[in-house]
Amino acid sequence: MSIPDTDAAMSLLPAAEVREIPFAIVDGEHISEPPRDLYIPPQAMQVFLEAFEGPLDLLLYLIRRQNLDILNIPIAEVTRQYLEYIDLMQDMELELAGEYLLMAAMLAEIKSRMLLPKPPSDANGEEEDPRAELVRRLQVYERFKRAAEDIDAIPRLERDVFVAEAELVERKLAPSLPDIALKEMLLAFKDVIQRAAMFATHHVSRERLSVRGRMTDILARLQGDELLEFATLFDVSEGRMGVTVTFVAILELVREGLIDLVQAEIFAPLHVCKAIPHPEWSAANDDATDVTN
Amino acid sequence: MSEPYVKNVVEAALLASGRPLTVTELFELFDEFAKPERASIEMALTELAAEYESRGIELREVASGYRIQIRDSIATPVSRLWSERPAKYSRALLETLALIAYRQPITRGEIEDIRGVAVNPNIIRTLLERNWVRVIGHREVPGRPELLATTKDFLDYFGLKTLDALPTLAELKDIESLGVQLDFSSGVALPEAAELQEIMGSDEDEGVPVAVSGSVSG
Amino acid sequence: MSEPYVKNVVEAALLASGRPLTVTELFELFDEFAKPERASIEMALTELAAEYESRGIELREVASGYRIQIRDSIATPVSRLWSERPAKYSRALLETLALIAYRQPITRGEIEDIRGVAVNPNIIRTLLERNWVRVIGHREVPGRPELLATTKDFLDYFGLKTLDALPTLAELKDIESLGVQLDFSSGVALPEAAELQEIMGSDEDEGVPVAVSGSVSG
Repeated sequence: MSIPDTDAAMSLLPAAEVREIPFAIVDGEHISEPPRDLYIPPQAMQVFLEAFEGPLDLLLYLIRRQNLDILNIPIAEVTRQYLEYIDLMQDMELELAGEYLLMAAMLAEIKSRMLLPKPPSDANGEEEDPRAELVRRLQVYERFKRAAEDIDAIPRLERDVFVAEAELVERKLAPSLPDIALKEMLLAFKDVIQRAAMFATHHVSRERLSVRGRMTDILARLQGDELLEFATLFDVSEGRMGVTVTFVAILELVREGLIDLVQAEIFAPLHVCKAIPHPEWSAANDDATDVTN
Repeated sequence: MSEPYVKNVVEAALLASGRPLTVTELFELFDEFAKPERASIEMALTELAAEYESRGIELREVASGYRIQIRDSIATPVSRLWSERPAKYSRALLETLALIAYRQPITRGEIEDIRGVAVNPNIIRTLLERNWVRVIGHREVPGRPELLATTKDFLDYFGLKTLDALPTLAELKDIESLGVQLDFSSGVALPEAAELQEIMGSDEDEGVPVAVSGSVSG
Repeated sequence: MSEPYVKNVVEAALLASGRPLTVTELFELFDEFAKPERASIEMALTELAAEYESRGIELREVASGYRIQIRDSIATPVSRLWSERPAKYSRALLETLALIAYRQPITRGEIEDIRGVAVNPNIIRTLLERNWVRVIGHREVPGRPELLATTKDFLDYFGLKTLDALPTLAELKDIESLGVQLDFSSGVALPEAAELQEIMGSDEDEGVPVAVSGSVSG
């Protein structure tokens, strides 16, 4: 809303402060009440009402318009003005939100408390101003009313800020693959090992991952049909531990029948090669192939 | 200097996406086997920001990442591209939004207490539809009212990086400091002390009393 | 050379509009009292096109005017902005991969023996395609089954320096707490000496029953 709108609407009304001055002098008599039949278009009243966001907003307007200190509201005067608007709106038979009437009741209550004799002070000897709650509510409301104006003033998309965009004419198919967290895989392994353990009736051994990795490395080096000299599989720079791991890996490969150790004659250098397919197994394999064909 | 390829992908992605992108999102665009260092993506962003200095566009970091936008100084001619004026938002909507932004999480009832007037359900619906506001839970009181909070989209829309970037709220003056000067012609009347105590003491975090008043809302 | 302001407005307008713009449309954006020559708008377009040569974007003239678009050569990474979040891998795949990692070299039959169910050939194919697993030979038994092992890419993906950086079976018992200590993403490998010491050390400290593939398959 904007204040000029409100002022325009207000100008159609017998504004509150006008009451201080006689409204008119008729036959020498001061008339301070507007004539009851004074015509104000209901639409104008509606506009007036809609210009406010509720009773707190209306009260704030009355206070600010007269440059009153919000901390020291002349409650009697403000209440009188507020009630006048309410009466007027009711006279216009406009549907008035319940909040406006509740505020009227609250103002009347504060006014009456201000007039009552002072009761004894409380334990702290402090006196609470009957207006305190109203003032706090007005302040808090005004605070957020301003915050709303501040937010409205922030440069925002569509109104003030435009995003720079360029056209992607044709989207390329770029399949992205599922991710795995290492932990997921480890949990899966833990499960499968536990499951397998329940059925395990065979010997139990401790797995050495270094040895497993080294087994893979050695097999990878034996991809071709060539013989590798046994000694070349060892990397002395790995130290005693490294050499031992390699040795255990070779033994395990031999045990699993994955590699063969060959020696031309006694004391000749040892060589390592891929295990040679057993003739019978190859035959079996051929048979299997025939069957599937 | 960053690799030209990295900078080109970063710039093209920001321009193609139509929404802000985080460094992580930019990082993930690169092929698994040709991923740059995260640092080189950050470097590319810094370089782009510097290159845009003399241009009509700028790189801006908002809540959900980086975006390239039209520089403010050039927004006027560019805004002539659209003949329609952008939508204005009502005061009621802006006040409701302000309360949600500054007091989140907050229930509709609490908004109504502060504004002193009922909140039109259309306003909350509009805020939810725009994805500026979302329900983040329920207050465990009778009726389990929904707790409303703002979203990253809200911050993005207003070009903010965090909620802290919102304008600061006006100071509240304390009527108590004025108490001494009060001069009541016919003595000071106390409201029911207990009642006020309860009302005023409900919001310690800011020292701002939430105007929750049984007598008003009831 | 065109005025920088004209070029900046032209570029910003093309980037803001979301549709191609003609020279006339660009011309009309300028303030009535500061209209550039039409020629200087055309010059700005030429200059922009040249500037974009080395970038991830390009200026293109299409039927309804000029537009800035993503260069084709960079469209693949940019397209990932819209790629759907990939599905998750199945439990069976994770178990298979884990068995290959811990028991390499291993055949499919051995995996099936340990898992107690048949391995879907698609799982092995996926792992081979992802280049996490490769065939390093054949076991010389009837059927000469392929021996599967993990690759360098596998180690890289999980940020591991060596296979030894995988937790031992004993450590797996406490995997929940392990996750906290080990920074899996950056893949810190255990110090090698300590590792080997442990491997070469006595077996008594660990009594985890483990089904050894060789004997199971036999």
